Amino acid sequence: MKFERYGIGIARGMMVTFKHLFRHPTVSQYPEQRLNMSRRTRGNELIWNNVKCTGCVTCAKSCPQGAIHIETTVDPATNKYNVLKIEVDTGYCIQCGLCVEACPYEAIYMGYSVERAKYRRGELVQANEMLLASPDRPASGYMNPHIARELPRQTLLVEKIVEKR
Amino acid sequence: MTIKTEPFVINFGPAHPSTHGVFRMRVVLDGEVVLDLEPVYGYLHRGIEKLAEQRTYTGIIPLTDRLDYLAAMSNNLAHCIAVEKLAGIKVPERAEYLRVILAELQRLCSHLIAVGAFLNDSGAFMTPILYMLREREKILDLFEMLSGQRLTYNDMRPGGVSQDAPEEFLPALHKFVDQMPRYLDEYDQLLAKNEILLARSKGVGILSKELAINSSASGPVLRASGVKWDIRKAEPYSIYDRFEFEIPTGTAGDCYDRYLVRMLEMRQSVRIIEQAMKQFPSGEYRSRVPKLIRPPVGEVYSRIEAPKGELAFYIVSDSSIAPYRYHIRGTSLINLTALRDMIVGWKVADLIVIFGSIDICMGEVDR
Amino acid sequence: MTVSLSGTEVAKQIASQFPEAIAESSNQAVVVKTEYLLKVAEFLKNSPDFDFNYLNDMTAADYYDYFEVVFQLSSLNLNHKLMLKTRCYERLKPAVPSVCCLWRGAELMEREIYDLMGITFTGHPNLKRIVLWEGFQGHPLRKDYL
Amino acid sequence: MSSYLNQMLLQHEASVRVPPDWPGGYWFHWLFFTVVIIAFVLTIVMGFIYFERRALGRIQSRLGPNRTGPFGLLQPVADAIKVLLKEDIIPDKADKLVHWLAPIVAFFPVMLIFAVIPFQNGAMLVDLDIGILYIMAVSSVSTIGIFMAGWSSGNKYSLLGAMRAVASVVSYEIPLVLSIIGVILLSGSLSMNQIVIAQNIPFILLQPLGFLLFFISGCAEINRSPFDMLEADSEIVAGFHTEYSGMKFAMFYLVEYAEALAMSAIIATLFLGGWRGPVLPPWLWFIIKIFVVFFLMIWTRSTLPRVRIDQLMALAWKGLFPLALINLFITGVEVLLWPAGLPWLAVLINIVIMVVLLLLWSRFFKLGWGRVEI
Repeated sequence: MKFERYGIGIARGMMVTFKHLFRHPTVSQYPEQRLNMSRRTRGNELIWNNVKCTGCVTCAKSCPQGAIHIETTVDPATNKYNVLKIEVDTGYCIQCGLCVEACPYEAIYMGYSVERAKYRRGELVQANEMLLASPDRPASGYMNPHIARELPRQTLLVEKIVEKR
Repeated sequence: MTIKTEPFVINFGPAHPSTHGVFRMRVVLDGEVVLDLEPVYGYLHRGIEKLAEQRTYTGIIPLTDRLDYLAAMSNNLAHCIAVEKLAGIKVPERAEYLRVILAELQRLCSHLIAVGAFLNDSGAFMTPILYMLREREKILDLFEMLSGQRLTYNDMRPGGVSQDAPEEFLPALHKFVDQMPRYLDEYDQLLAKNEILLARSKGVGILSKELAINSSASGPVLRASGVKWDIRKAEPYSIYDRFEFEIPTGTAGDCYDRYLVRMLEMRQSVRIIEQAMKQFPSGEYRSRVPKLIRPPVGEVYSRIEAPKGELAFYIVSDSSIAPYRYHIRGTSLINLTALRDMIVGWKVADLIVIFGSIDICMGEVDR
Repeated sequence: MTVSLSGTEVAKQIASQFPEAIAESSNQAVVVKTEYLLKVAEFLKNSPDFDFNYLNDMTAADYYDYFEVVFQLSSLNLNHKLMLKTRCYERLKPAVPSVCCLWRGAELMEREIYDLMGITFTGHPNLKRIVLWEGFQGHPLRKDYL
Repeated sequence: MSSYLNQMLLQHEASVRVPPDWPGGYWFHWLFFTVVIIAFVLTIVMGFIYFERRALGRIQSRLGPNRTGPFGLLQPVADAIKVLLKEDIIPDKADKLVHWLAPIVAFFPVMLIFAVIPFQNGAMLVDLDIGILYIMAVSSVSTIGIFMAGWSSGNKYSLLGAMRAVASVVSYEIPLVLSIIGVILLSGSLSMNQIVIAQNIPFILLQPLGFLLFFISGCAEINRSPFDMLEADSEIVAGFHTEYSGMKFAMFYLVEYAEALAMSAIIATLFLGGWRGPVLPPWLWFIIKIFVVFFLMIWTRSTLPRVRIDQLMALAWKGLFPLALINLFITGVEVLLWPAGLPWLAVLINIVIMVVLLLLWSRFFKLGWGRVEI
């Protein structure tokens, strides 16, 4: 005799939902209660290091979206490139991180912050000094383990939910 | 007295709550019974195959993320394996294990969404999908820790993975794998034997074994019809030949079997991850590969078992930095071949359940 | 482990049945003439030695002089696979016989090829554009599409 | 409609028991309870909306609304304001008059139900001798409103939803009424107040099967999950109110919850002993019982998948209808055998009979597994 049609399945299912009434909710209340993001978060902007950058445009070449625009001149005295303009259209950026990976001098990083929405399309295009790192524009540890080490540890849901099943 | 009745045409989608995106079906209804059905595709066509012809082999990886966006890791893996086969790139051990772990986590992730959405379509108001999203969230945490993104990971590269796993990855994975079987038990308890679900899905939308094979169905849809075919076993790619696992198969090929096969596959995935964790080696995570890969002239058809079925890439190379022809075997699209045969004759409510049980992702259908 | 059948070996067997059919064969693939495609496909599907009951994939590539339609066949029972190709040298109105009658799975794949590559499949039950809309000019995956 | 009911009320004026200490007599009583009922329904409906959303949230491992006001208590108010300020859209192809009339037709019968529900001993608008019959008559009228809404919207999804609503309500009316008759046999009166007074033991114990049948068919009658066929959001978008917005949508929303409130109140009155209870004041007991019944509805909603329309019909005609008849027969025999006493033995017997019958029925009766041939 199979107990497939006697309402036992329904009763067992109801028990599961009833138990959840007394468990902690999984959610967190976002603006007040913030969880730490991953140390390798690819936030929605790029950070540029003007000291390390040599203007080799490897990042612009590797960008699949063509969002990075660099203009350089050659300085004949030192035989080096001089970056006149670096312009990133973060509206085109898909946060794939290939530019960071491609850069041979570690001069470009992904941003760590994610709340960078703008009201106008034009403000998404960032250039030169706007791209530099600053306290409110921290760099993320994506592809850069030495930065990752200093960032806060990621909050994990696996560790947050500890109730026994 | 006779009452004149006539069937009426109704549009399901492209903006319908349970068409999983922008799928559209023109359905001819007689009262509640579906008389005819014509799927309309193409609302999410982005021309990925054409775009890929102008990108480097590394630059394509973000595109593959956007194919089946619920299983981006698997797509990355399929692409990377295809490119490695084409260019003859070796992959270090650690990367292989990491890839298998990620691919299996991704399978869990995708199946959780599939089962949850199926149960949601069958009317269990949001509860199962929210429970399953909770588990998916834990997996996404792990992915985020590894790659920095939660949906479009862009994590694997030809010749390995982009970054090594951080030291806190394995303990977290351990915790997750410990918890997961208990949660799966809970899901089984929640709805697997529910009488209403049985009544709704047993015997509904039967896809016979012959039709399943003939219409090139793959993945859980094929296995639910009773075909023991899994590329991980049949043609072990990566290092799948080192793990012990079973291929769960259904018997009837109805919606309930498809649901059950997914639930059982999740347990097998957990099993694979456990084994991979035990054998996890140290060492290189990425072999040295030039930035611009120029594979020799040739073609390759390489397939993997993605969560939704056989995902394959057919790449023709002309030894330049971009592929000459880049074809994607969209699993979801091909699984929809037999959609009409499965649905016609059932009611509107069954249409939704059958459609939900196939588990498609519109990004992969229209590409 | 799936055995990848050698194209030349298979070509020999096909040639014993249809001596005219093979256009070219290599270790990777068999290229058959378009007019023999259906017969060869039927032979490959029904002969017990091959038993290709599963059509993995079907696609086309544009090589300027010709279109190449590529079939990936495999057998779920014998666990082997084969790459079958056919070439279509006509550029204005390329046509290839449809294999829908053998493998239903080809239905959507052929529609997709028709849509994006512009190859007509004669005998297809419902050949119309799939991802692009009716009346779209040109076929995007052709190399001359700009 | 309402003038007819006024007439009906006037005809029954003789049978109305007005408490002697009311200063204004009949009309003051009428005014007072009309205000009380409207206030009661609106506040409890808001409470229901809040309670359902919070409970669903907790069941689904989230929090539910908690932003507006303390603990999110003002969420229903915020919802109401939002919905009332929205633009009222009437589709081009709609039948405008019917489209406008539908929410009103659906809303009023629900309010009328509360006229005969006792909040306390004798505290009700009118203690009709035929109270339960009146409820059955009035409560199914709102289906007409729902059908009008579905028909007039000019939307195929709405039409499907409306058809489903009519089909399910017509079928479920029968087991609903039949399962009440057992209660009436036990109490010997159709008046709601008398039924409550007769419940020395709550009738849920004497009529367990009747309660189950009434709960199931009541859920189907007011289209709560798992029988929410007419607004099955994953199938037919939102069913009959797909094309409604703004104020009219708010009316339907109100109807939905007021119906749930009415059904909970009826169940509380018929089976759970209404306002009777120790220590606490009677009206509080009544509200507590209403919320308990409503929690049951939330609980089933959060757990169970939806049944299909033909399974819904099959369940009504093959499952609930025969069971209700058998229940009626058994109750009749019991009332004849023990006209005065032996209630605790009857409780035991009835529970045993319920278990046996349910097992038998689940053995014979099979939902689904079938394909419609065309």
